Amino acid sequence: QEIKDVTLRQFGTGVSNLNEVAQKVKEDLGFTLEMTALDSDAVTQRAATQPDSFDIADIEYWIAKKVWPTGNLQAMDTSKIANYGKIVGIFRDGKLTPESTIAQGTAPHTVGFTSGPGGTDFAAEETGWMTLIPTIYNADTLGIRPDLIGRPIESWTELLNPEFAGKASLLDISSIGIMDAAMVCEAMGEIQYGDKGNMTRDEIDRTMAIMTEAKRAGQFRSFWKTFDESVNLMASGEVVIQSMWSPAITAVKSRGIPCVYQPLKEGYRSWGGGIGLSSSLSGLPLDAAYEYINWYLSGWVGGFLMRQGYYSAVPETSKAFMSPNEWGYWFEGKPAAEPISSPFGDVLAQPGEVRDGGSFHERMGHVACWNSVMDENQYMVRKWNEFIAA
Amino acid sequence: MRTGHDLELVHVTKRYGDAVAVNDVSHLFRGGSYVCLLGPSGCGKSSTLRMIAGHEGVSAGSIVLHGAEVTHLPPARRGTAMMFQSYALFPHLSVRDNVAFSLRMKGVDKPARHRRAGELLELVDMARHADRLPSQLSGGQQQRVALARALVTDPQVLLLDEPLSALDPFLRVRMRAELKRLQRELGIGFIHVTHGQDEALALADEIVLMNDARIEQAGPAREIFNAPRTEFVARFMGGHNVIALPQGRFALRADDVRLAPEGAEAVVRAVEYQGGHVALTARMAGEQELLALIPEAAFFADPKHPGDAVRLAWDEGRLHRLHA
Amino acid sequence: MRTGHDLELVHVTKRYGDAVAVNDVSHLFRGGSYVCLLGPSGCGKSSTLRMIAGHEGVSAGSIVLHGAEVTHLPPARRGTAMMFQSYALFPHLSVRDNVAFSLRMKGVDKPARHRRAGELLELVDMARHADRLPSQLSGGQQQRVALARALVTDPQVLLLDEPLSALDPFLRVRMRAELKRLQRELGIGFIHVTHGQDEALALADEIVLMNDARIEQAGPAREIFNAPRTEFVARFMGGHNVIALPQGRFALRADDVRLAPEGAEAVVRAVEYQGGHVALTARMAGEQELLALIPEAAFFADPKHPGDAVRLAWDEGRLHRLHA
Amino acid sequence: MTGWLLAAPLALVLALFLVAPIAMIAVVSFWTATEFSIVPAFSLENYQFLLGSGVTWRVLLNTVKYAAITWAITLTLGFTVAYFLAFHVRSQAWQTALFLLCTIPFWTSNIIRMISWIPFLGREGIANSALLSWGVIDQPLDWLLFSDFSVILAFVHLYTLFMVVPIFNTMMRIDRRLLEAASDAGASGLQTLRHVVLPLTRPGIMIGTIFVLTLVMGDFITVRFMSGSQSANVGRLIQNDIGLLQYPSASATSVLLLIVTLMVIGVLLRLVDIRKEL
Amino acid sequence: MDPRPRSFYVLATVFGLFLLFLYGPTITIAILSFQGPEGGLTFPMRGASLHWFRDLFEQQAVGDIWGSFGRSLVLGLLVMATTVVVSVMGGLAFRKRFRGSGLLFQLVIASLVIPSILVSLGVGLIFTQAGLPIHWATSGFGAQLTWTLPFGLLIMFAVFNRFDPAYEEAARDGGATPWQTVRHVVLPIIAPSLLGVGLFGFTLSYDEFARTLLTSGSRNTLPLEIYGMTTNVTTPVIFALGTLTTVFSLLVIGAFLLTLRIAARRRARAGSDAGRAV
Ligand SMILES: Nc1ncnc2c1ncn2[C@@H]1O[C@H](COP(=O)(O)OP(=O)(O)OP(=O)(O)O)[C@@H](O)[C@H]1O
Ligand SMILES: Nc1ncnc2c1ncn2[C@@H]1O[C@H](COP(=O)(O)OP(=O)(O)OP(=O)(O)O)[C@@H](O)[C@H]1O
Ligand SMILES: [Mg+2]
Ligand SMILES: [Mg+2]
Repeated sequence: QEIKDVTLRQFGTGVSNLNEVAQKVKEDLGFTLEMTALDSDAVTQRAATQPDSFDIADIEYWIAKKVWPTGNLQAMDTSKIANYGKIVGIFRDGKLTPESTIAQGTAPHTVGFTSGPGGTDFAAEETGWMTLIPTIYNADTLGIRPDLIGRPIESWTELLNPEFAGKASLLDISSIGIMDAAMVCEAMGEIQYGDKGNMTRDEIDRTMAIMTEAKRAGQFRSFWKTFDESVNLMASGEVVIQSMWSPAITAVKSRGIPCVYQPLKEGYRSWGGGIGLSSSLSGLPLDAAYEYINWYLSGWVGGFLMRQGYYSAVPETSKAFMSPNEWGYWFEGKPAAEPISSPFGDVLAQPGEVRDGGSFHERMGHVACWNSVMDENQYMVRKWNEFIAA
Repeated sequence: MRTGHDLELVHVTKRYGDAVAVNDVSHLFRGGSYVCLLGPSGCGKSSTLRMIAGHEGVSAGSIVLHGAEVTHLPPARRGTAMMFQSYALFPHLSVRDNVAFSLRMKGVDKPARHRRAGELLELVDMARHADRLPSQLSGGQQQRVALARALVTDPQVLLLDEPLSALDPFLRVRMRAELKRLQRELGIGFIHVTHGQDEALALADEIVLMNDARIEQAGPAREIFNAPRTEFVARFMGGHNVIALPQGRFALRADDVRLAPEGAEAVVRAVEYQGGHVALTARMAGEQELLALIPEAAFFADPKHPGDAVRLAWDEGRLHRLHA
Repeated sequence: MRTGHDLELVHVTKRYGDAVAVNDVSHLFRGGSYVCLLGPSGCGKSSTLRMIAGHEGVSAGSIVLHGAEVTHLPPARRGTAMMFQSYALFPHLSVRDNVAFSLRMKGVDKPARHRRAGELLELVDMARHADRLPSQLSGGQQQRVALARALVTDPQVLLLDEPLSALDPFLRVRMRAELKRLQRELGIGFIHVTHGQDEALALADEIVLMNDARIEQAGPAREIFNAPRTEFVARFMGGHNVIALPQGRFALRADDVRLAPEGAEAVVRAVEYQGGHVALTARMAGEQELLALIPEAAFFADPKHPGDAVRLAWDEGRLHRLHA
Repeated sequence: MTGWLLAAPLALVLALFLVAPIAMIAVVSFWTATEFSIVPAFSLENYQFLLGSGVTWRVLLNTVKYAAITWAITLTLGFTVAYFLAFHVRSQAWQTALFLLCTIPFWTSNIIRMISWIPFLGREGIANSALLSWGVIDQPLDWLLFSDFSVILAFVHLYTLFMVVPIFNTMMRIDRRLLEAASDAGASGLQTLRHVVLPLTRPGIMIGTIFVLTLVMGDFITVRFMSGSQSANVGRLIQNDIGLLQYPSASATSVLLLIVTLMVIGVLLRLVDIRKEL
Repeated sequence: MDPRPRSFYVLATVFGLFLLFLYGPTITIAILSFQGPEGGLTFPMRGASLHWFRDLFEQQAVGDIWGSFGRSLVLGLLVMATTVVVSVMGGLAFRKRFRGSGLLFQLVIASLVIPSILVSLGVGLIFTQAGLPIHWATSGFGAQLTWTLPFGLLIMFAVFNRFDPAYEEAARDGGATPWQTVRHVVLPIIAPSLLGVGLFGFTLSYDEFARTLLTSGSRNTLPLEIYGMTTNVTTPVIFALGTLTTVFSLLVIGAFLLTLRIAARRRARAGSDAGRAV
């Protein structure tokens, strides 16, 4: 049996589960990658409950916190990862630069390592056995329609500003949504959290009470659950301010609709994704999977993702797959020298424009918290459910 | 002699698309008389009746009731009432409510309309069953309820479309006597559609025999039976032979044919016992078949069987000349 | 005198749950004769026929055909064939295939079964229409096909359930003559269910009159008509009066009653013209109603109307004593 | 015996895929869950939380509200359409053609039919643009989309046919002579409708009602899409729980929904004998 | 023709509006699917092209439309065949009473009225608890049957209610065995209805969303894929897909009607009077 006969089944959210990647894998490595895209709840569900339905899970770190203890994924030997040493610090010791402070929430490095092969625990430091290989991450903030708002937006509090009643939106993924809500409540000065990534029941109750009240008052136009929903809401003018993901803003802009990824004084809420391997994977397919991971980190995918506005776990390797103009615009926060276009050919920025939020370090250095799973997760989930149903 | 409520059809035509169901029919239905509309299937009887009732538009011509043109009036304002072929009783209403239906539509209050319904149910001897649903009644009982319902509006003319066809033969004979009695007691006109000759003969003061969208012959029952104008009438009414002679075609009543030693030679084809009579079909020379209705006693004194040779005779005077 | 294929019912009973549809009936149907099962609706005629055919199980008793017990044989192995009330021709098969159906089930090859079907279609004069579908035939034509289909298995007894009821009166008379002719030509037994007395009288060698799940009287048509055993038979066959006298109840044929100057006093209630005769109903003293069948000529020489006083007379010798 | 043999496959399918799953739900509703798996331990916690939360009752009420409003509208609309087809269209060919015309959209994916309202009703959708350009309004109407209005609209759009078909079916079986008898009795069109057609159409109405109520009460995606997740019904509650892997809690809510549905339908089934009406 | 009453025009207008209401969204998306390459999900149109249809046949950014279409097609055919066979058997069984027939009938009705998501949830739970793989062809297939079988069976009830038992008696009289009776008489006579059951089974399955949601396993059926696309796709390609599925449905109905037509014509030809004097 040859490696090119191998078929690996990967699933994940639409963000990174792109068919272009599968195509390129076929070209570069010869084997077949089958992609299934789901929303993040479905992703969690499948990773946690149907280990036989996939070989590769493309999931987020906070999801890993739920999934890893089930033993559905296997630990990965970092010695087999060629570019392990070049992975940014966030995913290894949690620090972007040696002097960075670690943000609240489920920072990727806290769930990035396990004690060894077969481990279902999390290790506090690098052990040589990774739970997920980081692939993609970003810092999120509010997206706005400057043309419809017409004034500067500086704080998370604006999300609940009655000025935008019926024109605001929030994402309906409990673990992330509650963080955005917490950012808002904290900015409003209503609640002071111990750790937004690990709230107490009381904090949860108070947060949800504020949000529920806003919802009843008709603050929200809609909730969204996937990337493209948020794009559609913004692009169609249904919503002028909402929690949003950076590439989603890129997508809105690519339609010629003004949209700003608004840096806020309270900082960003950040997330990171990675690839995990099914515990049932072994032999040739496992080798293929490692080959795939090494290929993933070798730059092409990184470039592909960075040109959409995400960050690569190994930015250095991606640089080779981007023009200096692109690298400057996307990574270094420099004004574009020539028009910037997405991998799909849409023009995203004209010469002279600067990326919202500035450079990589500017952004990732202002992370206020990470997407996370709390100890009171189940309670939070129920409360969130109530909030959605309220 | 015309009484109150004559009904007149004046050059009435009914077309369905290209097909002509009733073709330029004119006829005067005398008030207070029992008229049977008789004819083979599809000849236009129901269409005629339904035009009179107002359930079918008139393509051409007009309908005049008691001197007033009613051609375009809605059914309820014509002074006619209709009794439908399979009665069309409202299945969800009790017998009483069925009968009282049109009073309810008029806004008559409950006690009054129930009283009136009760009277009519008495008339048709159904008062006992006033609380039943139609599905709990036998065919004959349903028929009476339908009658009561039609009569509750005090119509000048009652229209009946094959009112007896859903009953078994035994009941049919009984119910037709009741219909006749009722008509005489009420003194209003009945127009009754049927395709049974015996029914028409038994009931009708006047028979209107239709064929092929036209009236073939109209007149008192006895006249139709004894003096059929055309071969069609003679054949349709039954009990007649049609004989082709050099002088033309003639009708000869079957009960005028007898077995006689000196008659025409013939071979028996079929023998049918009919109670008081025996119907004997025999073939004469020239393929002419002749039906003879022979009194039982006479026949069984010397019974014949199919294949036997017989001689048939009749009085020349009983031959009745046909027009077509 | 018994010919080949006698059919005998021995204490046959049919129950549907608690209801008894056929109650301990025994009868011998002579081979080769035309028997009519007659009776009012619901008396058990169809149930009896369907037990003979094998389409209905027998609750008690047995059925013997030509000396062999067939009570529990499947329909096709009894030597009987059935013609259904509304013919039940297979709508998806052509006339030819309908007739050939049972041969096909037996595995007869196509040419052979088509040849045989062709013969039977000749017999009923339907060969021209062999390729049609049943829906493309008129009622009378369908009836003939049904007949051919039933006969294709060479049955010893043909069972017919109201074969004529779907036809209009005109056609009914024609088709019944054909049935009779065919039976005579084939020489097999026909058992024909009907609720029309005239039909039974016209066709039957023997009439079996049922009432209330039992046989009320059985015998040749003339015997049933002339010598009804019970009041029920007399009334059901029609044309009879039932008179209560101190000595008992008697049947008196209506055509034996005449208008005469010296008879019993009565008041005319109803007059029905019947073609050759007039049926006159009159009420005598003591509520006794009497039906008189008076020849047309005699009646119209001195017509009577409802309400007129008349005198009715009859020969004492014509009174026929009833048993119940 | 043969009856059982013939019915066996049906019984088997229903036993495996209906009875067992529902029983499973009932059992699981007493289990507990961790974040990613369910734990078979008896607990009333799910019900305590469910029945103790005001939201549950509000959502239940909302579910019933959607069902009731949708029912009223689909009934009125469905009855009118069926009435037109059955009694006002004269030729049978036209009847069949128009009826088919009504059923064709039914063969298109429900989800696509649903989301196709969005370009229509949005703030910058066709409806608003048209109204704006005609000068009927000077502000886009927000309540056209992501509101109870849009939810009900989508329900009506999706499910009216389920009313039309059974009602049309019963109406077609009403003997036309009954209508003539009514007009003979002097009933006006409305009186005929009220006193003859309506009572005789009742079985069809009941069957249509059963369809619409079950579909609306069990729905979860129409509410999600058309309300922009701003409203909820019980189905949404269940789906949220499922999405969050809270199967026991989802099961408990399911049991609640099942009980409510079966109660409503049970009452309706007492009023109509489905087998007889077919 | 008689003049139409005024109510006719009122009702005809209502009916026309109803049709517009039914078709409006479908037509909207049909138009939008011809957007130019720059066009978005809403009006105004930016150019007109077949771009999005072409796009549909190319690799999508996410998902696998044609794979899921293929799965839906196969699943639809499977469900269709099973539904026809099981419903006919069930229909035959229910013509006589048998032990438990009442209970089974109630189960059938329950299957019809129990909200889809409960079945989906229950089947999913059972399969995971029993350690069976969840797959569209096993759990998905079974869950869909609980929806198509009641419909199939109810249609069969309607068919057999109108089926004259005299046909079978006539067949038995002709010596047909029970199997021959079914094969040569019952099935051919009810064949057109069977086509109907099949068509119904296929479309119900092909369009089924809720019952497949938790029972399809790792591979999506078309409705699930479309559901995914509604949240994952931001281009008119989804409208192109909608238009195409509608066209596909129309083709299926067309094929069905054509089959009926041809069958009817073939029968009629067998015994036409053409060219023959009567
Ligand atoms: N609604 C209709 N549309 C088209 N043709 C019709 C319609 N009603 C009747 N006809 C045709 O008009 C002709 C006369 O029909 P009508 O019902 O008056 O006959 P009929 O004498 O009552 O027959 P039957 O004894 O069978 O009831 C027939 O050829 C029939 O086919
Ligand atoms: N399948 C059945 N189940 C229950 N009762 C039945 C069934 N078939 C017939 N009966 C009852 O048995 C009795 C006799 O019925 P049968 O059909 O033999 O009467 P019939 O003489 O043929 O009547 P008709 O002239 O109306 O056809 C009736 O009371 C009828 O209601
Ligand atoms: Mg008629
Ligand atoms: Mg009978």
